[in-house]
Amino acid sequence: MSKNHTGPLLSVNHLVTEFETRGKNNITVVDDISFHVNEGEIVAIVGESGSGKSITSLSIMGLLKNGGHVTGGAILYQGTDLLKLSKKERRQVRGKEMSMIFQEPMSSLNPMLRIKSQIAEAINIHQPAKSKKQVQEKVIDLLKQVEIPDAERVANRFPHQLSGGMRQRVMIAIALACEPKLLIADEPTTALDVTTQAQILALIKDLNKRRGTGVIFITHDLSVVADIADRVVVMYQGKIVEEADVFQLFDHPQHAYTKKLMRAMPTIEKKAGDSHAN
Amino acid sequence: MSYLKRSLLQVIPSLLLLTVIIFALVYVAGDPVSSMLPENATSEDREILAESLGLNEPFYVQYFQYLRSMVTGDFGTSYQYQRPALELVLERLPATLTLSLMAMLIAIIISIPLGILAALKRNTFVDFLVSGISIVGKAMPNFWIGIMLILFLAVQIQIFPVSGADTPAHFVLPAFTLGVALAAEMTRLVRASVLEVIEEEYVQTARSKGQKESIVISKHVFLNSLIPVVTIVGLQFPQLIGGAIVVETVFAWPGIGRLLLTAIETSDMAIIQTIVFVIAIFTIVVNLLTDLVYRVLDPRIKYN
Amino acid sequence: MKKIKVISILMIFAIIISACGFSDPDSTSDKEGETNGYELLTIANPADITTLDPHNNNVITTSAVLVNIYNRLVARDENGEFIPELATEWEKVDDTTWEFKLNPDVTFHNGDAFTAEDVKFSLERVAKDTTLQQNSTFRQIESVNVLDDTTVQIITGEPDPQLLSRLATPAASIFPAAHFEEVGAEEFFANPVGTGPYKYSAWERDDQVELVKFADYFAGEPKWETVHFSVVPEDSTRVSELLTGGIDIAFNIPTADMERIDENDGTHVALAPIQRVIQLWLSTEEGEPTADPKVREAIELAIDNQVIIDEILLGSATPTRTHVAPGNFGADESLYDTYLYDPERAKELLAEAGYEDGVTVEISVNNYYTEMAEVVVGMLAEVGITADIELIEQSQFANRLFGEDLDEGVFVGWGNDMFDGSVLELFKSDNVTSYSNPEVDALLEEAAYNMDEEERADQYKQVQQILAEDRAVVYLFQLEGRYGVNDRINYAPRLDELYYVDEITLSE
Amino acid sequence: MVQNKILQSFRTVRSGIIQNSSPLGLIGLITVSVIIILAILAPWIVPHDPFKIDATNRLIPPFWVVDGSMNHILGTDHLGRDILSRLIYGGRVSLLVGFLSVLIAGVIGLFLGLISGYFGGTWIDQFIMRFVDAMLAIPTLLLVLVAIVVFEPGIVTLILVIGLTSWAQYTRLVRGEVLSVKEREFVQSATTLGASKGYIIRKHILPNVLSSFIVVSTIGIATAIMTESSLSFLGLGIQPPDITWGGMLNDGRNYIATSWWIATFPGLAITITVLAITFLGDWLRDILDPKLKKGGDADE
Amino acid sequence: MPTNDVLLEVKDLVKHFPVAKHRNQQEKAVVKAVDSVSFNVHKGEILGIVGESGSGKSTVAKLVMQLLEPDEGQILFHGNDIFKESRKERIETKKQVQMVFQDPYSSLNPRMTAKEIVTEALIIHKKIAKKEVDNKALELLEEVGLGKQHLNRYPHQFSGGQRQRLSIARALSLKPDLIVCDEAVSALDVSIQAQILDLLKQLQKTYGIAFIFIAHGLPAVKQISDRIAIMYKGKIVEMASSDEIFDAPKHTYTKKLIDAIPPSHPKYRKDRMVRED
Repeated sequence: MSKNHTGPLLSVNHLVTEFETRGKNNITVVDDISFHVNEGEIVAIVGESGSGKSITSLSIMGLLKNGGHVTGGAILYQGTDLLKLSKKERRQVRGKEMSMIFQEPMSSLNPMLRIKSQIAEAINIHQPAKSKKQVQEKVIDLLKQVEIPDAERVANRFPHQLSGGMRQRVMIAIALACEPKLLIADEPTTALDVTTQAQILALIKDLNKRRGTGVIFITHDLSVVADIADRVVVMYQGKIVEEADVFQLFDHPQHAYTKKLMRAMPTIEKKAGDSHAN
Repeated sequence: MSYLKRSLLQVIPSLLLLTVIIFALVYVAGDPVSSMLPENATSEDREILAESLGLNEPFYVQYFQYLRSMVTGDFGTSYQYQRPALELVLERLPATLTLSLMAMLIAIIISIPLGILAALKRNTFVDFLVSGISIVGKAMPNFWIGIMLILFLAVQIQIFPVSGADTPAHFVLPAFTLGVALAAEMTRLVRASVLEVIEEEYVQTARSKGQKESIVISKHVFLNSLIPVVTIVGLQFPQLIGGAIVVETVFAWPGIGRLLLTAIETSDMAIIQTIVFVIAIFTIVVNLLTDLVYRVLDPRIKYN
Repeated sequence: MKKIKVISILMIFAIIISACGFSDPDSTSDKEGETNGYELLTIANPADITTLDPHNNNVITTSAVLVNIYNRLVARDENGEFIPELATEWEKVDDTTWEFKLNPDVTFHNGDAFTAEDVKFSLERVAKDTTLQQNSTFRQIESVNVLDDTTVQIITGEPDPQLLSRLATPAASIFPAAHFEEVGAEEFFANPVGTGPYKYSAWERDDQVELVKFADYFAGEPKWETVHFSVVPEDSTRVSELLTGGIDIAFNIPTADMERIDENDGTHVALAPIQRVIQLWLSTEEGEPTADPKVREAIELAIDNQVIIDEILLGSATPTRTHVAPGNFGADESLYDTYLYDPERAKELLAEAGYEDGVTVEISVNNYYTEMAEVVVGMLAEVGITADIELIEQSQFANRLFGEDLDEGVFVGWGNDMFDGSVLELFKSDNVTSYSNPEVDALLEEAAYNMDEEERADQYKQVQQILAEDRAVVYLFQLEGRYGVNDRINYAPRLDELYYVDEITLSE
Repeated sequence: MVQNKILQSFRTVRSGIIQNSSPLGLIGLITVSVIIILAILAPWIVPHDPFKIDATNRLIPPFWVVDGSMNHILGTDHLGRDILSRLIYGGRVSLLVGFLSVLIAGVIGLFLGLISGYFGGTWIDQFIMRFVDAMLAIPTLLLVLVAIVVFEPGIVTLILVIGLTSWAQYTRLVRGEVLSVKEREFVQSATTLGASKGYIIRKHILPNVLSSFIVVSTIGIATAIMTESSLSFLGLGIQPPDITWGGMLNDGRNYIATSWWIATFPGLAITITVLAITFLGDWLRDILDPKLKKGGDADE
Repeated sequence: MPTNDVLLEVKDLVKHFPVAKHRNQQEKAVVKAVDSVSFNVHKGEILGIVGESGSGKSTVAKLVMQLLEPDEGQILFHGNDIFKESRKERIETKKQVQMVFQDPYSSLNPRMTAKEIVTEALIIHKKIAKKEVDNKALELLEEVGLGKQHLNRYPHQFSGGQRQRLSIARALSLKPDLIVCDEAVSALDVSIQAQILDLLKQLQKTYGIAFIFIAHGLPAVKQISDRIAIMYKGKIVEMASSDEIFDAPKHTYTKKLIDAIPPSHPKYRKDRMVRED
């Protein structure tokens, strides 16, 4: 990965992902999509369940399972096509250059291991030279960065002893352990309460701003998009149907599906009297 | 601690029910007198002996006598051996337990790597082979396996001794024979369990950290998939002891199973009752232990 | 991935290799440092001994072991003739009094000297204690009088022509009186003491009994240092042990393996007649089909004894029409080594009895003899007799027999440890068989107390003739004991199925 | 209505066969069917009288071995009986023991399990579970052994004894399933509809418990066949002249080294049957799962 | 509103659940799931109950549905205390109060077809002859926007939204006066949520059915409810008309909830100013 690369952080070109089914034709889940993420940018991928948005993120991470394969296109990270890397090189990209958080904070942490060892693992993989003490300090530091109060105590706990919101913070801490340039968040707030969701969104925004981490944010909820995204990619049945700046999208939705989504949004703001309206 | 107390309390009614079951069975099995007397004894002799053994009392009286003496550690005297039944049983228990534990060890050593291998290579030839072997292993009667092993490994190539219980080498064939079915069962279980765990999101999390696949498996999949396996091992223990009855006969292993068979052949009530009871207690202890292991293994339970 | 695979393969190899490392330690270690080959003799039986108390035992395989620890006043040689053991000579003083001179130079394993008191103690114990299984055999003995240290008189209640036979059974073993009374029965049988050639060393139950040489044995120093009677219940396992040299003698080998053992390098089969006669008892009770003598005769004629002997037993039996085989007192040799077979006549007899269309009999079978019984069933079927058999576990058999809970036919192998025609008392009225014949009753009653040997023998011969005619029992054959033997030793099996270890020698 | 149900389940099975054509499941089904058909037709198709003892024709090897003959395709046993004929007959008893004992154990287990699960936590549940614990604390083979001494060994005894001693595992399984199904919202939803306890058990709980129950039952059949053979080995199994595979295997144990065919064929028969039943069980679980039924994907 | 309009009256409802005793705790610990809750539901009204996980809102629903018995307090339906009714009366009440559950995947018996599911209540209460089943089922399915082709399908063959429609059809079958929707749209995609909310609103209008609509977020509730109750730690902290809640929230928790709602347009972002610097 060249250090002085100038293009977008990640660009996905004509990506096709298919799943094998026994005896039948392969199912194309992601069908020739292209988009990019610039450094420090938050790109939201919006779509309903089954639209292929999660598979896109797994394709980028190289974490496809159950017979899923990228069968076409390229995924350029800082100009390097990830699909051309060896398994080992690909692995070294994960966690260090890009990392991921998942929808279910309940199941995305190993129930058998303490929080600190799960975070430490992420550090040790890519920075094996660090001493135990350094790692320990880094763990606490990360927990503090994701605004976990009483970080020392939480570090010694097991996942089931934490609330959903706390777990998602821990996941974010893990994802940030090696200070990746790209964070992929797959519906990270869907399973959370509203107030917790607001906190997690604020946290992601804050990290994006402070550290310049590029974010791909996957969601089905346009109001979350409205809150967080710089740019929006709308997916429908495996294809990208619309891509636009977030303001442009909300002001002038183009595609029928986008419009339908827009209509379905519950609104609470009153049109009149809004101080930000312009 | 309160958990342990609660479990122990739950055991008591089970044990009581157990004594009723055992006693009822053996009571119906009835007349031990004939086997105690010589071939040409008279019917008066029989009557006198029955009287002296309290065999003419009604069922419930005999049951309470049985229960009372059991509480005091007296499990009755074997007619055949003229010795306290408990003593006889405890004498043999180590042989059977060692054999069962070795069998379990062999089953674990075989099944865990094979199960993981099959799961990781799901739907490949390796998986098919492992699953096939394990199903066949469970479908073969164990005495048949035992006799075959003796014929091939002990008589033909002579790498193991035929029977007896003198040296570690003597353990191999009987423990393997006894462990085959369990190994087969566990292999399937480990495979299924690994397949399930491997689908968990935290495994994806580990991969997304950039962790090596081998470490993902050993650190995140292995331990988590072990939990259901531990439970099954505990549940399988009594069946293992049941299998030992057959295996001990094939391999001339001086354990509890042989004692039981002799006792059954001679209607030696005291021994039968004691064996069933001791095995039941052992099973219960093993189940408690697996429960504890399970609790130690799984922090979700430990810290709640 | 790769690592996991490697580890799992390594694990499997580790088991196999570690196992091989242990393998066969005793077969190698035993051979080394060997001086004369008499270090260890291993005899494998299908069942463990049940007790170390010969007075309280009625199992032949237990006696077979115990005879090496204890002695009796008299014994039998391999042909069944009386020979002195602890007694040097004996005489009948009158019909109820016998006097025995004892060997003065005998010591027990614990060093106690053997005296007349020991004889009195031991014989009175078995004669008086009704809880002992052998008590009924010795109830004839009223008292044992000590005349001096080396002379005893045994007083019987009635004249007892069989006293010597009784005293020659292993159940008449002599214990050291003083030691026994000092430690009590329980402790005594935990560490039994006798005068025999081998001392008790250990009994690991269901595994083996270990005996060691008693150097001060009165009849000269025994040959073997250590003797193991090991227990291998499974026939095929026992044969496998023999073939691999794990044991020297395997008792009761399956006929199927006889050829294998003979052909195997280093083992052979030793056969010898034993006292056991296979027989089929037929109920004569009113109402049963077998109450009709014609049916009973048909059954005898339907069975081809020789075919069973040739095909199933591979020749290891002799057909007989009597239980009292040659070598036993009162044997009628005209009924021995012969059998009747005439299926055509059998069919005729059945027709005469009104069973042209067949008849069904129920037979209880001691499961020890399942195979033979099934062949008999097949033969009976040929002439139109349907035999429903019920297999009864060997050890349950006696219970059921004495509980009179058996079918009209009983298929059984019966021994004769007294070597006497008195075994025929089975057919006295009110015994376990349903047969009742006043003539037989009278003959047996007289013979039981008849001190005139010739007359007594004649009475038994008459009984045998009547039984052969009445066919309340159809005798099939006298079995031979089948022993698998390691070529390194000479072993001649005995009629009484006992192991006299000192008779077993190394072959040259 | 009943007819409809039958038709419907037939359709279910048929569509299962077609759509989830797991080859192993199909092999299992075919094998088990063949064995059952052979067992039913045994008297008409056996080449020889399986009970006919002929001491002069004993130990004839299978036809492809030297000295073998086409007359006895799989040879004869130690009493000169035709092994093929006995195998076919033996299947009758072995399957009968397997099916009936599991039927008994299953009915008891299902009944107690439903009660125990539905009344989870009450004294009834407690009592049943303590009873189950007691039963499960003794190895089944040991229980059967003790029980078989009480009653004379025979087909009926064996079926009863295996049935009456192996219900506990079903109770435990069913109870666990009931407890989990009971927590599902559709059961609560039925309660809110005003449905009675009996209706809920019958209509909502039972059908959802049944599939894992059936799978475990098929394994139970296999286990029962194995138990029978173990008992035969110990001399306490079904008595001659009744033929069982376990009994045949046992007959041949002394001949394994010299006349291997006597024990090998019944051994194979047991292994194949148990295998086939296992495959069948796995496959049944699949087709009984409505999630795997096809027809109309979700559309919206 | 006049009191005779009151359909359901909940008075001082209390429900505690015991929790496992901690080592050094003497007293029995309890979770006060519902702690003295009172509210009314008027005929034909939609009452929204909002609270985060653990606020006790689902327990309230279960109490109303008689799936749980209260520790204290009363629930009056049509003026009758439902926990003091006879067996028969209770069954009558049950018919008039129906429920739609949160999880569209576990609230339908996987082994029953759509037809069986929606007509089940009618069959239980013997309100229907066997030959009418098909017609009635179709009628109900059409009511919720499903069609003939769905009659014989199993739940797994439906999408989440369709399943929730099925649940609603089932609830409708007995023509109830009140339907309790426990997080009925939370698990659905946003666009589907809107459709289901529309359906409920329409049913309210057509049949005058009252709803208790439980949700963990305000947006969904706002769209549909006449009045909204905010629950926090087992208590109702604020209850008012939908507009009042949003315009003039009184309780700090209510304010926090409103504050947490993501914007409907990026221009309403709270940090927009900061970002543009």
